[in-house]
Amino acid sequence: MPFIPHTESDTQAMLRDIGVENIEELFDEIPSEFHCLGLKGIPKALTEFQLARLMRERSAKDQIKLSFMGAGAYEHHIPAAVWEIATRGEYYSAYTPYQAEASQGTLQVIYEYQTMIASLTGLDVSNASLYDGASALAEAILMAVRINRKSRSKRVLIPKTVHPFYVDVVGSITRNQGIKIVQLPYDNETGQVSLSALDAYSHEDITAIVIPQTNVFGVLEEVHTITQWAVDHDVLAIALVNPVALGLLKPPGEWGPDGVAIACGEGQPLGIPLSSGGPYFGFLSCREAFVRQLPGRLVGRTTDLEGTQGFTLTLQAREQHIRRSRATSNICTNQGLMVTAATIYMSLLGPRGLRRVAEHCHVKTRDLVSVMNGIDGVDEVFTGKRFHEAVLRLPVSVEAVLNVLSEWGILGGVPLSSWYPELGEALLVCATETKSDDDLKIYGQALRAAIDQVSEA
Amino acid sequence: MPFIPHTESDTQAMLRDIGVENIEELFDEIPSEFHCLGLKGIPKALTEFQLARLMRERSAKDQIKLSFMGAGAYEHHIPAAVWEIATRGEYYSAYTPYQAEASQGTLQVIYEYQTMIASLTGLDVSNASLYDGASALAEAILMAVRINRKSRSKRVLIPKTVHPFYVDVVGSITRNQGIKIVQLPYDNETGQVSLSALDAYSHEDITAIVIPQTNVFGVLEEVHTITQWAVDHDVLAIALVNPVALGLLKPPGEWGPDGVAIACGEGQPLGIPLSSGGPYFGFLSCREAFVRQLPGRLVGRTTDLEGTQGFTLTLQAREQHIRRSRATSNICTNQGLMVTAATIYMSLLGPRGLRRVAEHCHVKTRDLVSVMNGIDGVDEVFTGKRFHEAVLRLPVSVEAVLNVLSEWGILGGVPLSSWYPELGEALLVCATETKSDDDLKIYGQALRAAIDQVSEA
Amino acid sequence: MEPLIFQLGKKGRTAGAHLLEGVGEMELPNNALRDKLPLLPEVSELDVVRHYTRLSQKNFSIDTHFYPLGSCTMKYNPRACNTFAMLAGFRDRHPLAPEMVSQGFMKCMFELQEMLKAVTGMSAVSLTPMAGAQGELAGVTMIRAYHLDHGDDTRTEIIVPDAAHGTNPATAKMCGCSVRELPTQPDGDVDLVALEALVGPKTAGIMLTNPSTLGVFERNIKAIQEIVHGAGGLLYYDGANLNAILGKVLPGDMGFDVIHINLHKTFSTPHGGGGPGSGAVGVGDTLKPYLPVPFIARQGSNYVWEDSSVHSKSIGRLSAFMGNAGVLLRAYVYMRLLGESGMSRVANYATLNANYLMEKLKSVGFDLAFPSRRASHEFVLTLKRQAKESGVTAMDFSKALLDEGFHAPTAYFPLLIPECLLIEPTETESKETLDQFIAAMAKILEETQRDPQAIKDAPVSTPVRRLDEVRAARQLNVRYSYQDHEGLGEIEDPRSL
Amino acid sequence: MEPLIFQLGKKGRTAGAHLLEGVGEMELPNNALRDKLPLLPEVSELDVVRHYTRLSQKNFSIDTHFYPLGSCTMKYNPRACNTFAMLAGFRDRHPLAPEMVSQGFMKCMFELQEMLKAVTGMSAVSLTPMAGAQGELAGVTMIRAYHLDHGDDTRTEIIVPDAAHGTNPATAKMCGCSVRELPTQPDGDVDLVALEALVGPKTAGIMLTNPSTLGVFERNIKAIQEIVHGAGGLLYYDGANLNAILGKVLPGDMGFDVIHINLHKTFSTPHGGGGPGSGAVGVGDTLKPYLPVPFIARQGSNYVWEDSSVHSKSIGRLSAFMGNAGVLLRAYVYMRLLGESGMSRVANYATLNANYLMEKLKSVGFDLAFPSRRASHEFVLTLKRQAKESGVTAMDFSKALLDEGFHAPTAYFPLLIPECLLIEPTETESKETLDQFIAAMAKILEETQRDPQAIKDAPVSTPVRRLDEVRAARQLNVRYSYQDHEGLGEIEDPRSL
Ligand SMILES: Cc1ncc(COP(=O)(O)O)c(C=O)c1O
Ligand SMILES: Cc1ncc(COP(=O)(O)O)c(C=O)c1O
Repeated sequence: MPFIPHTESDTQAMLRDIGVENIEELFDEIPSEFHCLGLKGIPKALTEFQLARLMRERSAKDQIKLSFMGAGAYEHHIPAAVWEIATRGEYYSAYTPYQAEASQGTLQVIYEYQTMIASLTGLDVSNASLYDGASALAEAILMAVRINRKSRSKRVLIPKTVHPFYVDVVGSITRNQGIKIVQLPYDNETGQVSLSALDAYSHEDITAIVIPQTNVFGVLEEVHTITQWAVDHDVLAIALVNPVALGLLKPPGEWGPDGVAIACGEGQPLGIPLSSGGPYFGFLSCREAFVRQLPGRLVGRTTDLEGTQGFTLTLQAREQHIRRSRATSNICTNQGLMVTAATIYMSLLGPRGLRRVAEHCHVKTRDLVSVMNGIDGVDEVFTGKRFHEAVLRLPVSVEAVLNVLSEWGILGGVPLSSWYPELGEALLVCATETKSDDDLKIYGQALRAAIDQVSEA
Repeated sequence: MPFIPHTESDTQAMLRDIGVENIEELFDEIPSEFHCLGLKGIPKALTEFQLARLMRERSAKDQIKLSFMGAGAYEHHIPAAVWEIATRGEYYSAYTPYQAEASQGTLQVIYEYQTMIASLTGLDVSNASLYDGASALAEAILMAVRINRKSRSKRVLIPKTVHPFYVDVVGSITRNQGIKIVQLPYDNETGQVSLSALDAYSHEDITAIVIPQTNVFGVLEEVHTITQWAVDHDVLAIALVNPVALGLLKPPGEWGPDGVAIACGEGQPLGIPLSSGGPYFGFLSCREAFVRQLPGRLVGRTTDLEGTQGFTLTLQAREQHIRRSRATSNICTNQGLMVTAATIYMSLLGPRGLRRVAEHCHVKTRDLVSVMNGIDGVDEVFTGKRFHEAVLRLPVSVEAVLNVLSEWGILGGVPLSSWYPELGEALLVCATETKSDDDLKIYGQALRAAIDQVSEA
Repeated sequence: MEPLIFQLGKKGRTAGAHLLEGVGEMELPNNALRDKLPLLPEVSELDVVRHYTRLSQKNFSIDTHFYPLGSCTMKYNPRACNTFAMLAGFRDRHPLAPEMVSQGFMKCMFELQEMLKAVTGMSAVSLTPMAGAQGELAGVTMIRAYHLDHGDDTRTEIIVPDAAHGTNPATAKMCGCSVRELPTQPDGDVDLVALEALVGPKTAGIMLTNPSTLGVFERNIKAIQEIVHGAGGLLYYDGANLNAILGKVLPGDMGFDVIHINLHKTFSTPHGGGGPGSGAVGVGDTLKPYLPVPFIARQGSNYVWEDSSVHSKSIGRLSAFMGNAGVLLRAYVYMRLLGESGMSRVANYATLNANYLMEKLKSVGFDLAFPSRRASHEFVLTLKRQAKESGVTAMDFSKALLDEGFHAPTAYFPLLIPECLLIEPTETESKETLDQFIAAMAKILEETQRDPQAIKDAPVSTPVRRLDEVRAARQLNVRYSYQDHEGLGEIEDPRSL
Repeated sequence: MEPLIFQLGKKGRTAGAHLLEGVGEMELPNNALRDKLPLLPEVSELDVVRHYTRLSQKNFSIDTHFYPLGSCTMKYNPRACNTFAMLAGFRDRHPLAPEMVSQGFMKCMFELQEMLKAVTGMSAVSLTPMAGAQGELAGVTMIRAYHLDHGDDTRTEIIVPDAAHGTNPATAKMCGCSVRELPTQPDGDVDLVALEALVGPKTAGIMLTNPSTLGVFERNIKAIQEIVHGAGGLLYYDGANLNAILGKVLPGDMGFDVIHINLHKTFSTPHGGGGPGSGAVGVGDTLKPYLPVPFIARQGSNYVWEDSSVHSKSIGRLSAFMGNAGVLLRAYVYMRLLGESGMSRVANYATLNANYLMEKLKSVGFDLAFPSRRASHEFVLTLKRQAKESGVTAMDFSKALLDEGFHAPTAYFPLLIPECLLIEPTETESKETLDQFIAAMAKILEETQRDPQAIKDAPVSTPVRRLDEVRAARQLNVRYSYQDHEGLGEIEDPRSL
């Protein structure tokens, strides 16, 4: 029996001690009408070996050679040590550190993580993680609404330059609490939030505004201006940031006159594999004043009864297991293991290493764009400064081109037609530090050939 | 600086404390004529990321789909837990347990390993590993010569059915100690040691005989008869065995009237990846009476000063670091990590699991041979019972056929022409539990096609 | 004491194998750039490896200790699940990769959807929720969507038993509902009379776990279902306890309209020191149109994504992509390793272990919260008597267990049982381990009489003694301050790295 | 105390995910089959994972502790080396796979041969020896083959300094040579006058480490070389200490004819709790024809194997295939991560750390074996004075260090220095760690005066206290006896599994 240690004699001895004849008897409180007879749809058990073969075959099918996809999930080099350590049984198979004395390992890791996130975002306090970037944004908005009690509208400005899937998630999660999302248009030329559109809301009751850096097009926003606007109009500013970019870019805690109130984002770039979209982790940090509105776990440093330093979950009274329906959120299980990996990643990279990664991302994308600019009919759509993504316009169908490319083992980028039909045949490309100059050249040649092939067809 | 933690200020402070100006001064006892200037032939450093790409590309080149190669290195399923645990830093990055109190983990693992090997081989005592199967055989022969003092010839019978590379290794290692290897021919029909050839040595001074089970052709030898012969003629019997086969086959400790004196073999089938031939490990076990002639490390159970059970290296006086030129061997570093993996492997499989693996190996090879028998011109060469390898004769050039197959991603087996030219176009094939019935069919079809292609060319 | 990683650092130290070359000038506006480097550790690779290896050793975990944390199903996490989910093709797959190069992954996910339908008796499944609580959110959001879709905007009350997990009321609240608490009877079943009184035209639905978090099977489930459905409400099944009835009872058969499944419990994906989890949801026909997107459908021999463009009534997305895909892969592997017969075997042995432990603990002198009931896969002890007699609380007991080499059970939950321990052994623990646990419990019990102070002083063998939680909350210290550590974090001009 | 894995077992328990189905009848003769199953553990997968995880935690290791084991070069083992060597294409490559599907691996090995030539100054390299000792065997066997090939069968004496590692004399003996011991002078260099007297027509060669195992560079290497070569002998370089001179001095330039390299030391492949290692050998032109096979050559853009069929004078094979290929891959990765500049940096910082530690330990009161000398990458302390004054021996010191959280240095080696500790910090340890070690050493030293018994009672913090080695040897117990454990190993008929 896979994973069950009982021998026949164990089972018999245990039944005897319980005082029943057989295991079925233990289920005798279940009304008999509900007893189920077999499970159709579950195949026969496989041995680990059989499954190894199956999974190897399937994963081999999905293996690609070269990818230029980003749009919220980024390919980075993950140092070998990260997962060799994070998957140690003591991290991997533990749970939330409810018994602090038996969980100092995990607790100290989280405390270190909180410090690193606070430092990256330039704010005071970070929680111990949320599910992913999109749900972290939803929680940040709920938090902002709780904080900004001056405002009664529950209206939140979210630029159209925020990833559309994020906006969708925010909607799903916040809709039933009467929060209204107002989408701000972007400037067709720069790809940034339209500041004139923003001005239009200067005299309305707005609870919060989301400021993406960089935005879904890879473009840097005028974060100082927008943050200043928010301060001027008693709007709570929420930064939505890429943590690798923060190795290079000004942290949200320093935007505008004295920083945003809340920052959040997707932690995946910090050492988490792409893995089809998850598990990733959402990070969330804020000014100290708002810590009691923070959702999720929080680890604090304290001392034991002998005065030794130790760590424990703290401010649990905000959480569902204590405050129940009045909790700051319903979150319970979070993304602990990912936090462990990210903490190891940030430690290995250090401030210099992370900055260099960010610089390489920026430069590789710049170089990619210049390769692409050399192709007839291919143009960059926006003029705004970018970090590590860019929007290209193709002279032929993006979908057709991507199909051709993927037959050659290249994932050419993310098509924007369903999200931003107004942009025409637009393609979002991304090059991180993982791309060599040769890769850029190969992609350039492949794109040229694919365009030719499509236009000939 | 990869892996060097010194900051510039550390270095300066340390130099100051030592009392030198710079690091170069620390090398001032080296005669200046020998100082080398640069190292030609060492490329520039790569970052871990750059190397990751390089190694991925190179390893991808060597990836094959389906292999039927054996001949001393066997493909088996390795449970995921084996290497996830064996590569834990505490095992991976420790050294020989010289400080027993700080190495109880490794020591207990080895003690458990020794127990398992003793049990598999049916003998009393196992050492803590040697380098590989071939060098273990060489050490077993040296040991036999030390033990069998009645014999003065130092002549050792090694059947031609022992892997030729093993015979080569035995020669390289024992040659300078005056040991003479006599090769026994095999029976052309059965593929077993020729018993009549053996009889010819009945009246000569022979120190030891090596009995392979199974032999290089995959054939089971008449181990009882040969062991009996050895007993009858004061020849020390050394078993050379496959440890997975021992899940099914009679252990050497039970061969003949009361077992062989020494058993050895290649441990790779016990959870060690093929890995181009190493690291594997050699195992070596013997009767208790001979323990003082055993080469290599040995772990014993004892108690500490409070009476608690503990483990420590023992009988170290046999070893080179104590006895120096009079040691039983020069071995120092052995294959500890492989032993850890094999111990975990054997624990996960257990007596039943290991037996089932052996049964599957046997049955799959049987089935493979019957598929192959269905191909025109393909025949099995020997009639002896086999375990999980068989020798086939092809109607065309084996080399040419293997080339064609490998272009199709199939490694068809090991050609025997350079080892046993007398067998003609002979191919040694192996099917372990990793092969499905479909694999056998695919190989059958491929072989048929390859033979056709070669005969047409 | 292991220092903080920051304290190991020194200005200028790096793990050089990860430091890429400089890139020269970049054309970015100065005011968009940092003018100080972030305060990340400046350490060597060995520092990192040694620090996090040593820290790991300070954790109890399934791989090192028996971990009978009730409601959490801390069973063995097969290593193969991790190995296979981390195969390069899966690990490196971009979430938006085109379907034509994703069929391997999508086939696994489709089959997982089908298997989850089979074990829940539901008619459709969405894998996207990222933990149990998000599954609850999905479920209650669907319930609300359903009522609204049927023109009923008054149904905003969710009924929750007093024994329920905190996520249930918190979720109801997040979905804009008010919570009506349903009392429990002394026998552990819910109070049907009270339920009758609670339901009405405002009832959106009820959230139930069955077996409940009290470790007993709710015998009146049929009546409950009839009352709630009769009143126009829907039934939500909190699947955290599915391990107890896997392959024995289908929530769908019991009349539930929606369920979330804690894959990190029943299907043994690792809890990871706090996550990740997965809270896949299943629904009956009623709620099918509202399922969160995306999910995977089959078209001929191909697997395709479906999202709101097809499912216009969907409550939408809950995660940027499709949830915790890697966790889902692990659950998939686990389910395939168990197969059909393995499913009910899980429930059988989880239940056997729990009842054995319950009987034995009773026989050595512990009080059961529901002495007349069978245990499900877990059960509740109450130490009320001990607390009264010797002042030794459930907390003290928990800490003393750590010294015996066992992780403590869940303490003080469910809230309605004073000084309680919720104990869940799971099916992967052997009789020998249970017997050792029983012996340890008996020993502590005996000590509460002989030397209660010793128990109150526990733990003594852990890396730290009992921690000052009040101080943690009052003198809030949730990050390292670089002022503690001279010289670090003082890299002035990042442009001159 | 962690029980033995066998003690966790119980008749009939299995890790079911690894139990294949029965196969039915097989046609094998009964007398070839077991009639009892082997006594392997009968345990669950969780038993195995928990047991070996817990056992691992009882080890000191580089990843958890400073491990200044002299002569063993316990430096950080980069994790990337393991990860890349275990890539599927490498991990699953059969040793006899055809060249056309092995070019990825063979290119790495060819480049490794070239890099090892570069760092040794030799003209050819064979990667096949599986540890240092086997490299020595290869080297001395080549020396003998050379003399025999030149018609000289009288050269059967190998000169070995008294400070040499035990493998040197043991190897000489295995190669059928007799050992002539060469004394050391008080300053740590060998005695040239004695050497002159030792050499003669029977001299096959000399085995030297430089820097020697005394932690000093042999300054008279030129004279030694001239004496030995002058007498017709050859020079063998024991490369165990290459870390000290990597990129600073080439053994080939010093006149050595053959060298083995401990890749598990200088090139940081893991020691694995006792192995595996690799003892690749390099030779000058003289010995090139005798190199052990196989090795890799380049033909155009292809890599090919060469063996005895081409190299007829080769001493032959030393391993069934090509040695510890996976270890070689790890060394290859490490060398590429370091690159040219990294090589001499290793020697620089290993030497800096050793000299710093030596100076500091001297200044806190320890006696150096060679106070007038520079340390190489290691150095020798002698506790002769302490042993005399307080009875505290090098062994006691070693055990006390364990309580301070440090692995002990090598003790009682080299044999000629009484009560010695051979300390090798390696370049990957930080100044902070060295300072902590110095503080611990000073603390113990101070305690030898205050309370010597406390030191003699150490260790107290390890899983066991000092072990009874005499009992271990006298009452030899080297395997578990199933008589200790009722019921196990009693499966009578394996055919009825
Ligand atoms: C009964 C019950 N319901 C819901 C949850 C919430 O699940 P999760 O922690 O995955 O969000 C839990 C787990 O903690 C639980 O035990
Ligand atoms: C100086 C010296 N020579 C030779 C050896 C033998 O190397 P190995 O242990 O790899 O056989 C060692 C290592 O233990 C050593 O320190």
